[in-house]
Amino acid sequence: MEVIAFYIFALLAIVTSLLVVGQRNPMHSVMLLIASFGALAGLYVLLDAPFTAVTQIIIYAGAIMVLFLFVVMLLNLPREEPAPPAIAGRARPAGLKIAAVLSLLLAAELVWALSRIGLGWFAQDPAAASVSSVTRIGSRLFAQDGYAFAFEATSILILVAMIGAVVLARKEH
Amino acid sequence: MVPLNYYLILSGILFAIGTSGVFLRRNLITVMLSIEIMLNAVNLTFVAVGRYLGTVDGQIITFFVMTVAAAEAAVGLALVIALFRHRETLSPDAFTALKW
Amino acid sequence: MTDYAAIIPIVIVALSGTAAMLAEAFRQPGERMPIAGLGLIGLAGAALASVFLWDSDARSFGVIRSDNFALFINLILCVIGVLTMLFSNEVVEREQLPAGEYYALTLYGICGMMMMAAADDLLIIFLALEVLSLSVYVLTGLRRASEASAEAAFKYFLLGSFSSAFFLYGVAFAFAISGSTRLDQIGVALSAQGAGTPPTLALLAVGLLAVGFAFKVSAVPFHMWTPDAYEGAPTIVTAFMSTGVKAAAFAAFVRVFLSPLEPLQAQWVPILSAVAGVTMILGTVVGVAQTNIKRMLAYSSIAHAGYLLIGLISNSPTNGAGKAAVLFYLLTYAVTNLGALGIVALLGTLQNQHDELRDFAGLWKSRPVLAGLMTVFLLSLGGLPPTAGFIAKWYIFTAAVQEGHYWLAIIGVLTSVVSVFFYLRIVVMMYMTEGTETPRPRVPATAMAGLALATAAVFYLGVLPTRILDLALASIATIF
Amino acid sequence: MVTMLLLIPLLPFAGFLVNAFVGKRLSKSVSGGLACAVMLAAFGVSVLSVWTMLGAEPRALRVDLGMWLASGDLQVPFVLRLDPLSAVMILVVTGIGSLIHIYSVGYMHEEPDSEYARYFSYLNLFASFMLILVLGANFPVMFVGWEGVGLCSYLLIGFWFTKQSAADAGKKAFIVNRIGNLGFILGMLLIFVTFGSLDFQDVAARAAARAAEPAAFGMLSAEAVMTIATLLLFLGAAGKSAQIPLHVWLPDAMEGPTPVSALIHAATMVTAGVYLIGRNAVLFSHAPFTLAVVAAIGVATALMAGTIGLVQNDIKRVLAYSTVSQLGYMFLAMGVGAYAAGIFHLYTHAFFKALLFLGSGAVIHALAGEQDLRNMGGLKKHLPITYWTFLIGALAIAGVPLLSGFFSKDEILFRTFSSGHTFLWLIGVITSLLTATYMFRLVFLAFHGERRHDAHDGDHPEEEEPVRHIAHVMASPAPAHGAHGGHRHGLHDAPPSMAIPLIVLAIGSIVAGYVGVPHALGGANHIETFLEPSFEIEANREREFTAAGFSPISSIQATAPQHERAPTTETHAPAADERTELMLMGLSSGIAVAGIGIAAYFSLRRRDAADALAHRFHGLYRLLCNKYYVDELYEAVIVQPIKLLSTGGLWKGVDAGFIDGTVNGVGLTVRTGSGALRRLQTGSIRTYAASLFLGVVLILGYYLLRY
Repeated sequence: MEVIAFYIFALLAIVTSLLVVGQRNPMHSVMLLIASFGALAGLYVLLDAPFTAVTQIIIYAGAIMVLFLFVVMLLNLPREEPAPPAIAGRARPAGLKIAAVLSLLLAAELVWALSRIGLGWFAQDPAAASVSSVTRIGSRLFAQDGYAFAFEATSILILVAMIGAVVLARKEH
Repeated sequence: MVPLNYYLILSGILFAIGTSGVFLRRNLITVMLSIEIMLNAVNLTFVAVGRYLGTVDGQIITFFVMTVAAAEAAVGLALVIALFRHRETLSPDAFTALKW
Repeated sequence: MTDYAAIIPIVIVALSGTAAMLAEAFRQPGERMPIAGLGLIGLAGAALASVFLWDSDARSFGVIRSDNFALFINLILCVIGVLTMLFSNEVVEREQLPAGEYYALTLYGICGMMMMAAADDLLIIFLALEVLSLSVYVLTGLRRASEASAEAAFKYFLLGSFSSAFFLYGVAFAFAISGSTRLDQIGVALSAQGAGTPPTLALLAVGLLAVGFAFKVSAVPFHMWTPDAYEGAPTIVTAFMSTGVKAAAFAAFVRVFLSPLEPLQAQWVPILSAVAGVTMILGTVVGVAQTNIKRMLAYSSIAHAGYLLIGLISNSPTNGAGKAAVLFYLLTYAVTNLGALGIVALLGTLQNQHDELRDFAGLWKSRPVLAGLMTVFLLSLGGLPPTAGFIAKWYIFTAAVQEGHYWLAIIGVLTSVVSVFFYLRIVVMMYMTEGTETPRPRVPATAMAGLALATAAVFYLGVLPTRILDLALASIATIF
Repeated sequence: MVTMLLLIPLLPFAGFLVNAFVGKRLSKSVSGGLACAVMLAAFGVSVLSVWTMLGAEPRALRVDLGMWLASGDLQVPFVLRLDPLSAVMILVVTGIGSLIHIYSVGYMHEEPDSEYARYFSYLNLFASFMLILVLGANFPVMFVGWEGVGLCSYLLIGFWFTKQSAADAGKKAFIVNRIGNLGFILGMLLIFVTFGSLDFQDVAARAAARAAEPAAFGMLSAEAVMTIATLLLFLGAAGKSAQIPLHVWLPDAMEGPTPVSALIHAATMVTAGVYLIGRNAVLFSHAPFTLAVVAAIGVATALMAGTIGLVQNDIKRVLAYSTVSQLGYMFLAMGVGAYAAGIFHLYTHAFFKALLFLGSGAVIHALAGEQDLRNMGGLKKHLPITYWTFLIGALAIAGVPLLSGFFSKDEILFRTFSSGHTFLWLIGVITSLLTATYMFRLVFLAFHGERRHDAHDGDHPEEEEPVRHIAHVMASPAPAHGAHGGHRHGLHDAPPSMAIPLIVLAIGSIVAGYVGVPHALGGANHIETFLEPSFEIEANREREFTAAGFSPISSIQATAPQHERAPTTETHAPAADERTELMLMGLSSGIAVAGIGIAAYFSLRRRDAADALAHRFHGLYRLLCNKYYVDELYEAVIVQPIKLLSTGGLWKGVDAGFIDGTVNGVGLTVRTGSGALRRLQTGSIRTYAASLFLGVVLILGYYLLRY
């Protein structure tokens, strides 16, 4: 049962991701990416991480992707424009080939490397190995020697992003 | 049961798909979406490894990655808008004034 | 209180950044506000705190460690920040950059850099990297009227995001090895495996982390963003990021690769050696043909990353010369490059960036002092005695020779000999070419003070380097 | 004592500071006077320090200014050291330097105030660096001076930068010197890793003590290491001292003001290479192969420059090639182990060559910038002081007996001969014939015969085709610096500020040689005994090493007798040697006279014979006029490929036409390379990302394949 679910979600994630990069319409890409995130959320559930799955849907799919969608609609760009003739004539086919080769190589390398590490089986005793507890996550996140500093550092990160977004995107005055 | 390296291989494949998007797409927004795919692939590794080691740290790191992704998306989209203002296009090939 | 001691410098800088931002928010339209002063106060405070923390080896939250190594980098960053602030006042106004945002982002950037240097945890390094990167991306694009600025910012942003995705993947594999992102635990896990073939996960982690760092220090082949970003950014930002980002990134690079990844030295030395060699050669060869000063200094910056990599490689547990040389080199490069680019920035106006080679024609006639100082900085970048650049390169190369990296030392000497040509082209322009009378703006007293400070540092480090070098040697003892 | 040594470089440096920063506001007499005053003061201090040194035992003064570079086992203090060798050098630098400063006051008088101050600030800075170079007690300190003098030389060559040729010449000098410096740094690093020290005295002692080690550095034996290190150092020396193949910059350096040519490119800086070898005499003595190379290069350079000097028509270029040639002699001396003889020649050469340059400067000054010998002639009557002093200089360099050049040159030739290098000796003798010939060709063309500089002729003879015009006259020479224009007919001899240095140097050129009268002539060869300690291991260090268990070393000969080098110490030459020496002396005196005779024949009596000869051996003549085409060779083999690689290949896309036009045989490799690499920095973000990914794929691939 779990194996079947894994394959379904994995296939879904791969196919939607491929479609994201294969789409000419950015709007469709965003939508497909949301689907891909959904598949990943499913995998998170399988990995005993329901809280992360929920966050994935709410924050990633719900907030970040909507931001993308918003910009796509703001700029009113339904379709990718054709390549400029100068580039379409000369550089593109070779560039595409190189790109494809490089990505395939990277994929091959990663798969080969990761398949060499030996099958790691997850612990079977759910009581001992449960990582689904929100309490555990919460107390670890805010513990002094846990992720408290990372949490605070994130606040600066968001502040910087906020200032940056405002100063870059606002109209000249 | 599904072993850990199935998840790791899946994440590797997703990561590679993300990288290919950078070359294939001639739209800056889609290129940014490819980066999101890559970050999600990494997230999958974190969660899977966390589950394998029996620690919640993997999930917690995921939250930080999401935050970073959000911050990057905000700045990146602001830059996209700024670029679009200068030149009414989002093709990466259009922005080659700085070179050599 | 002692629990929080280690983060005091970081907090002070973050607070001064926030103060700068608020000052802008409460500024009446048209009102002039000395925001740079706030930054100077904050940086001085951080420097002072760093001095007080010296030798304390304070730790906070288990992830920030203010050992002498981090404090040394903190001080370098404070020098970078202070010089930037001193140059900024006039330049920001002249180039019509949004002042509040500019200062806030610069200070937050420094905050991220300090965090990166002191982080004892890969996740914190990643977050700090993002803080400083995002600030610098935005700063690069701050000349909003200029298309080049936006283009540069976006290129930097996009490639930076890719590289941080790779870096993050490396963090994930490191996490998979040890179950933690703490550097000490990763180190324990790796050395527990002992000799023999390292596990695949460790190799993946090393490779991907190296990619992330190599991007930030602009090593070949991860350097492509550098010339474009440096050229498109406002010159003062170029000055800031070329020095600050390099210092912070190298700090973390050194800490990660020489402390937890030290057991894997046999695996990463060949890779980084190759990268260092190619970096020096490409940076120098391509730099020779540039006619834009900022671009030329970008290639110079690439070449300098190569020299710094030699310092990182040339280490053994018994010999800290390479690491100390890296610290010394970073300080030298900071004052020198900031001085050189600072002069370019101070001569620029909104209409004319004053960054083309021909803009410098006859500078000696119209601005003899600036031309003289520029010469000093350029000679130091070229590594001529008795300037700091010579000593810094000297230490790097002797460290390389001591550790048996002869080819790197030879390539280094060779490229630094060649690199003098392109620095010399600027000198030729300034002294040996009649200039058209380009109107050049006034240079304020604060900026002159900054330049004088940088020049003094260049000569001090060149003539009496021992004290600083001893400090550097003492401070690197903590990261093994 | 401490302050005294320190003052020697600091005094000129103070002069530099004042002239550089407030020079613009000073009048000429103040800035020039100040520059001369600091140099004279430095000379005074030098004399005083040398005097003190003579009383010390052992004869050396050291000033330790504390640690300069220190990390781990690398300890480099900033130490100045005065020993007999550096004593000779500082006396030459400050003494002749002072004279040239004084001369400059008159020579540069027509420059505007600010340029005047700039000139003297550079000159002072140069002197300061030069003194650091010779006083430095270890390699890095010496290197400070080494780089510094290169920089000043570059600034001074390009002083009249409005002339494109001057700016180009400056760049060329700098570039060639950088190549030499590369050798210097690498040699320095190699010495450091092998011997663990960079102090000249330490290195000498350790080199001698470890000479027999089979594996001093990796697999290399100590001798191999020392050979490589000394070859690298010699590369540095060749760059500074304009030896083959790095000699190309010196003739072009004549674009600078003439006093600069006299000071930097004749008397002081260019001899730094000779000094470097003398300073490391012990090290070089342990590397017989290097010594052979040094001698061969030296003699080849001497011959080559001498032949080129025969056909040059620019008065300063003749002198420049003569300098190159004489430096070749010095290297020959170094190469056969006759260090003292080489330094002796360096010292006498400083006098007469500075004199010749200053004399030529006086001529150029009088002729409003005219430098072409074909347009001179008959100046004897108009410039008596210049003529007579110049004649003394020429006699000295030609090796006419009882003038300074005679003693030093003869010493070198004798040492070469007596150490068994007959072939080298023969070339040396031929070169000495050439020297006399081209020098007196210069004297006769410039000062004797008809005055030719007023006639008019529409022709502009080119350098390559001077044959037909040799007796002709050039019409409108562009004044090198317009300031002197205008007074054609009222030729005036050197003003006092220029005449006094000329006279002093002329006296020097006569008497300077008497410190080294050889034993054969009943002299005591004082300079050799005086210099000897500098070429040996310091006395107290020797004890140190003996005590530490190393084999006792009494002198370099003790450890390297098998090389059969010319003995550098000899208290009394055997009688047979003295006879040989006397014979050789007679021979070279004859040769000097013969050379002058040849010059007189061709330049005064039968000028058409010279033309006929040039026609007859047209190919050879063209070869000499074009300086053996070395510049062209470099242009084709080195400069163009680098330009292509940087501008064409990596930097930006080039169209095939550009490459075809300039490549000229560089080969297909560069073109295909640049074709592949041109896309690198395309400006497209996707290329950049591709480069990044390529790096990732390569790194991960490397790991997967290896492990």
